[in-house]
Amino acid sequence: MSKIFAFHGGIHPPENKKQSTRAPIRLAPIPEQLTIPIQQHIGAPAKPCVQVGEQVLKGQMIAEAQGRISVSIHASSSGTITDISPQAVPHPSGLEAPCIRIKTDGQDQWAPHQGLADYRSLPQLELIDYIRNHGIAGMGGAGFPTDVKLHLGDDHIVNTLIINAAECEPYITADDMLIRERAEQIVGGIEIINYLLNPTHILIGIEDNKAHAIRVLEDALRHTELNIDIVVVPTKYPSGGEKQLVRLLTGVEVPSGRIPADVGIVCQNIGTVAAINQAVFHGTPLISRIVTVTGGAAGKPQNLEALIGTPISDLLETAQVNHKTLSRLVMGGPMMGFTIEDDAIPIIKTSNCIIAAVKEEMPPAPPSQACIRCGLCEQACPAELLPQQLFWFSKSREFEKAKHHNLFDCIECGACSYVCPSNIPLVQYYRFAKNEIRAEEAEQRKSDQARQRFEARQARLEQAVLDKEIRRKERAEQAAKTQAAKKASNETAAKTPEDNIKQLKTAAAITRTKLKKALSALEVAKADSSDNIAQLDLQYKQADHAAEEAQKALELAQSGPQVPTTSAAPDIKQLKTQAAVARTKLKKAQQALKIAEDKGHDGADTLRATVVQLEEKSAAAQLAFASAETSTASSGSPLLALKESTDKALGTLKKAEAALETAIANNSPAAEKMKAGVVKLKAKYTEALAAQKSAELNTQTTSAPKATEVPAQNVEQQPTARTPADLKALKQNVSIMRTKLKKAETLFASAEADSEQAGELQQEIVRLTQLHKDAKAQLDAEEAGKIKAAAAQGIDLKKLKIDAALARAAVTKLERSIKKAQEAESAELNALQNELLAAQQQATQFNNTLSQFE
Amino acid sequence: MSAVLIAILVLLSLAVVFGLVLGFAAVKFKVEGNPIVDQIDDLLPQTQCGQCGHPGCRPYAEAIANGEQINKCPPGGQSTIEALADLLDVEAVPLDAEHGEESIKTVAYIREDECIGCTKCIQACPVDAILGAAKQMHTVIVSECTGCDLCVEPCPVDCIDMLPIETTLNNWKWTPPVPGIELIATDTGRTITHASNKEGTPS
Amino acid sequence: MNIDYRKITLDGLWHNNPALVQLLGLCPLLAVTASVVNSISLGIASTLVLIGSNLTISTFRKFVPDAVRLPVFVMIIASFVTCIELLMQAVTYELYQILGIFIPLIVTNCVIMGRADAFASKNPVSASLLDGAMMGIGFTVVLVILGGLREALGSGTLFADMHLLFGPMAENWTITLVEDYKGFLFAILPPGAFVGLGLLIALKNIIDKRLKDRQLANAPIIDQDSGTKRVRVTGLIS
Amino acid sequence: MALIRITSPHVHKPTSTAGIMRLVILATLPGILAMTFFFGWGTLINIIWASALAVTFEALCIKARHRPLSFYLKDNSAILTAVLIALALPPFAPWWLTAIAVFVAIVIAKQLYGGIGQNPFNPAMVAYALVLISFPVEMTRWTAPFMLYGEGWNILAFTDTLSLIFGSWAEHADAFTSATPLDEMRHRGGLTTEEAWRASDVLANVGAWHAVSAAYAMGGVLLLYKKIFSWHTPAAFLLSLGGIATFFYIISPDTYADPFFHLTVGGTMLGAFFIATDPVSSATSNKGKIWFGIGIGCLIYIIRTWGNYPDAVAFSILLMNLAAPFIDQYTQPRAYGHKAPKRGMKGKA
Repeated sequence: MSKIFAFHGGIHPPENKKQSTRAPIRLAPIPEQLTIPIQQHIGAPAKPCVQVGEQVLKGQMIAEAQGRISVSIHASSSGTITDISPQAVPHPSGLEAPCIRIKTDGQDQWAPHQGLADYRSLPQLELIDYIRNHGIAGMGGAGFPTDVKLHLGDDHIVNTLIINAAECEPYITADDMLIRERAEQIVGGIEIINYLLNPTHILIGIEDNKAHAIRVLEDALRHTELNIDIVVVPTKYPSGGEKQLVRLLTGVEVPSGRIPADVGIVCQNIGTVAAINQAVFHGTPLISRIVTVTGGAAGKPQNLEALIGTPISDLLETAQVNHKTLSRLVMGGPMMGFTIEDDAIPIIKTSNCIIAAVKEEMPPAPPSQACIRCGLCEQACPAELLPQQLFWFSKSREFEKAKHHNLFDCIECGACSYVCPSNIPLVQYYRFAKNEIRAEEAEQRKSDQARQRFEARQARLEQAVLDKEIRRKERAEQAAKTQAAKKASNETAAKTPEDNIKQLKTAAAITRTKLKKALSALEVAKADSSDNIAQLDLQYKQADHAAEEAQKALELAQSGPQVPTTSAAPDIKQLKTQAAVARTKLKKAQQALKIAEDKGHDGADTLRATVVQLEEKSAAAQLAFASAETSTASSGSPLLALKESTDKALGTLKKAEAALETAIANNSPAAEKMKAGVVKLKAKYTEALAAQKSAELNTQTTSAPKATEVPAQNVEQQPTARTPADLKALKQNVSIMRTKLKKAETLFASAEADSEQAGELQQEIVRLTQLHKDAKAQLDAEEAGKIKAAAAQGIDLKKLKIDAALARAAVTKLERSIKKAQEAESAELNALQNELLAAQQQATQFNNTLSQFE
Repeated sequence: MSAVLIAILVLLSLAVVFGLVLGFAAVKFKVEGNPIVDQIDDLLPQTQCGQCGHPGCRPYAEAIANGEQINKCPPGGQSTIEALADLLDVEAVPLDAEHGEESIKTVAYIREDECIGCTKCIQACPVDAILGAAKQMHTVIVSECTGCDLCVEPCPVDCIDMLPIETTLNNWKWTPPVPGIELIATDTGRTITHASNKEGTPS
Repeated sequence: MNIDYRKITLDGLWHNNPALVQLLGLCPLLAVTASVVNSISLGIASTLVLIGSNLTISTFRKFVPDAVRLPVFVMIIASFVTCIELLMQAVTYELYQILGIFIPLIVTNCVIMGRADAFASKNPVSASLLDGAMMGIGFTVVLVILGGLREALGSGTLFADMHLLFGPMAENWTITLVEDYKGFLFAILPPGAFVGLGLLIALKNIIDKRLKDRQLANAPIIDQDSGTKRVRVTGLIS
Repeated sequence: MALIRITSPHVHKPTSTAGIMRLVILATLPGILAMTFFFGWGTLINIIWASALAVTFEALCIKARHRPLSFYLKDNSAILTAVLIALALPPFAPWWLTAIAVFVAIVIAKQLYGGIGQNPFNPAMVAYALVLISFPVEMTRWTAPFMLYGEGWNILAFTDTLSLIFGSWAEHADAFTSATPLDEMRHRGGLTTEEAWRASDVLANVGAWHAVSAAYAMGGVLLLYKKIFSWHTPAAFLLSLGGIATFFYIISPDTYADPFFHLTVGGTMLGAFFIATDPVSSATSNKGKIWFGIGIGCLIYIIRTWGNYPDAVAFSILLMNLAAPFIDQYTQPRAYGHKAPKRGMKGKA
């Protein structure tokens, strides 16, 4: 037996432990709904690794550890994940925190798990990782990740291992019952920790009010080879506090602000030890724990083995708690536990006790009186502080002094509050003061940072002003020099590339005009079918023209390899657009033809001819485009021209809109017409955008195969892939390739015996794999293009939104100024009101357009 | 008469001696700058919000060192006033309502789908806590935002909100215990306001 | 420069009373106020010195360099105190003996030094003169009240021994409050002076609070023009 | 089920300030009985009179300060102060003397400083010192033990005592007054202690004083047993007083009284167990209490032997009250996990 060293202070509150030790540990029923907080420990919260709706099995990891100080979390029972959302968690604040909710299926089906046959064969680091992955955190109080404590061997010399079985808080008997019934697990756990830390000395600290447990433990320890001492300490609160227990068992004090490992001691809670045993030998993660449910309102106070995440209400029901007499629900012990308001709060890894107290056993505290400095708190303080001084300082917010009086050595055990004859909530004041000090420190850090940033910004701005000044001077000098140089030599600027671009731009403009015309024609055609022929004729001419131009552009592009790629690329773009346009026209013509045929018009023949011609043109355009494409390498900025055209369209659109607004404002009769015009313009703009989009698509499709150096036959096999926007075909292609590949593979597998055939097949497979790969790449590129296109359409909306927001803001601002004007009875009132009306109209207009689009 | 003469002579020689001492001290112990400004600046919240009527916290610190009132800093609130009073050994006065009222701590939040990317708020932010570029949507780096609300006014589309800092398990604080019955009518003030926004501790 | 004489007067007598508010010159205040006559004589002596020193210092304030102002002030004050001391020796020798060391100690009386440095060295002669007189009177009044209080409580009389100051005509000024009074030694001893002064200060604070409350109740609510003073820290990045 | 949020701890030891005060008052009972036995009804009448006054003054002050009346009156602290004053005053102190003392104790020494728990000085001792200074004649008019007993041990009737206290004192005063043993010892002229013992009637009757002291000590031991206060202050107080007395007695038995005399006459025991242990005005830590006690013991001996006043418990305790905050600063216990205790005060005082 080891010597016991006393610590200062301590109290002897009524124990109330007998009530809950009469019955053996019972399994709590599986609840319908498990609520498992993702942070049940000190350190970083675990990261959920399951999705809502996913089926999980018991023991399956549902959130994994993140960072060094963290532990993973496992499903306590099998079921479906219903929710990952903030829920009320066991915390003194009563706040909500993210939880994973599982609807249990009642099967309680285990995920496959297996213990380690011989953990000694594993390297220590791996074993520690194993424990971490099984979610073991300290089950005594704070929930410190156990693996971190077991890891200490590296940078600390651990000579003493202390197993904390003191369980000094009144009411709680979870550890007591654990020892009585599962002592062999504890011994096993100690052996594992012994292997990891290799201490010279192992002590189990247990209070002398647990005679039964001590006997059982002594029996169990006979079977182990380890030298383990059971140290029976006198019953006194808070002998189970880590620092107090260290002092009791070893006479050593943990230096202020340090951890026991700094003096070569590691403490583990006895519950944690048992959990390690279960994890290592049986592979079961920490998914349940023993909870004491007791208190005056409990009909059957007892210890329950509850799944982590079980709502408290279930446990209360099992313990037959009388809700009529229940006045306070405390989670944890009466000295350090916290009250909970919501009995849906779940059990977590650190929940050791639930006290359902009646009013008589935990009466509301009487009002606090003045401190008479009686010193009882000082006699009770286990950290040898001066509680009353700390109280004065905390109350008057003299935190500097409180810190000097070692406020941060307070372990918040509550002994001082317990003994205070004036009922002063001492420990509450300390908690408050600690909080405030930490918050102040954080604020100080933040304000220092803000200061630094502000000063850095000021410096940067000053520097910017200086730089600008310098640049201005330099520019002035430069300008003077150029002036001089210009005078000296009359130079001519070579503008060939620029000319080229201009040309292309013009071409684009022309195409656009045609497009517009074609559109209007279509509309008219729709309105009046009799004029079909003339309209279609016009269309035909236009298409012809477009095709010709495309041809021209193509020739230009083909015959001019000396033309820089930057200028050639937009050309291709245009060709593409034209090809697309031609196709569209063809389609429209076909439709018109169909209508005409249906109606039995005489012009049907002509139309048919037109369609044929259009088909030819379309094919020609397509061809031209394809050849142009193959002839030139695509470059980074081919979209420029198109973009410019879109911008222009936008500009026109805006102008038209502005005009419309003024028209509306002036109540002009032309407003209706103008509106229609605007709508048309918008459509046009959208089309321009679409063109741009498709252009973008094309760039990608063309670049993809080139990058992967396709074999010749591949190109032959997939001509369709060349045509833009044919996603379906591409997909089909890919799946065909896949099927072929699979077939070949199966063939290869069955024909393994015949080596000759196998060789051939293998070659075939290689080829097919390549093909498949290529097809897939194309498909991917296609899809990416689509996504981009969608984004491009988004821009439109965005712009509109901006305009709408601006209009709204203008309205609010005007309203404000009108208010002011009203107050001031200003003469401007009328003018302002008119302005407001106009602004409101504008805003509504925008909103309407916006709603059309959304 | 000789007594008077002697007295005068003695005084004269004393004056000479002490004059020399004074002269020496004036040269030797001359104080450069004013270290108190740094100390004051340390106590100010560094929101750089300008509500005090000075362009930034340091200018206000300098003004305080030159005798300006210490109650013009709404973000710092009463606690800052008390800290300043403590440092400068003057009486703590209530916050001057003319410069604004103490409110809960907030951070700026940009409603991003309404942002038009005008960069006006970026230019207004004294601590470079807003990220964005022209025509791009902006966002606030919450951890750097001091809650000065200088960015709110310049926004042309009013898409910046000052949202109170949310209480989570990590920044949750214990409420101070309700002071017992010993509290009397005359020492209400601060303690009462602290007590009023709490719930549920023994009363 | 515009001088607010009313403010100077009120400051000296009440708002900034050297004994009750500034808490200056406590050493003589507590030591000699055992009777009214002592209080009056010390009060008058202090007032005379205060007026004289304020006048002189204010007159010469522009010729005194800042670094050596304190030695100069001390010289001036010491000269006046010596004059007063000689005067008292000549006229009221008995009183001079009773007051003893406290007459020379006027040199170090913080009221005088304080006013010299805080007021006379910064203000014109007329204002300084008034300030000296009012501060002196304010100080004297407190001395007399405290002296009366202590004399009444401690020995049951008022205005005893006034002839020491005012000559034979004051022989029968003594008022006996309680016949056959046993005496309350505590009031005569210095601790009594502390308690008495504390009570006087408390009384003044009570009156001030009442006045303020009344003022607040009567004062019209002025709408403050708020929010106008804000200054932008940041401008545009140009 | 209305669950509320309450911070821990959720259980509380069933002690209260009022209970502690009550217990201290009860512990003075042996002393009160002994005083009554030796000095007549005067002590009892004084206690009742002082208590009534104390409660009245306390109530007035609490009202004036706008605080809840019954809440504060219930803590029994005013009555305890009154009892201690009454025990310290001479048994036939005139009514107005007691009134002044109680007024000073409750109003000036306690309420003006902020009420219970805020007073830097022990109110009873402030009052005692004040009346001792102001009314030296009345305060030294003690009676000799048993002097009031007439033939056949008939004590002076209760009503007579009443009229003695509330009537005009002067008529009867001289019939009953007598010096205390400490007076006798102090003003013994050129006599040696030995001669003084033989010469003085008062000193011959010193046994009664011893008995009263023993009664106080009994009450003190009860409080010690009940852990109302720790042993540190009284032990240090008595040991240091005894130690110094022994030292000087050994040096010169003729000049200096013996230590037993010092420990058992005057207010030594009352001071040691009931006044010096007043937690509000004494030092806090155990070490501080020891220094506090030693300071009182030394000061008592010094003042008794070389000072102006025959007894010095009140002055010594007041002086040490003054030093208590300072002692607290320098006797902070070493907190758990710290190598050395912190001394002094950081930050602004």
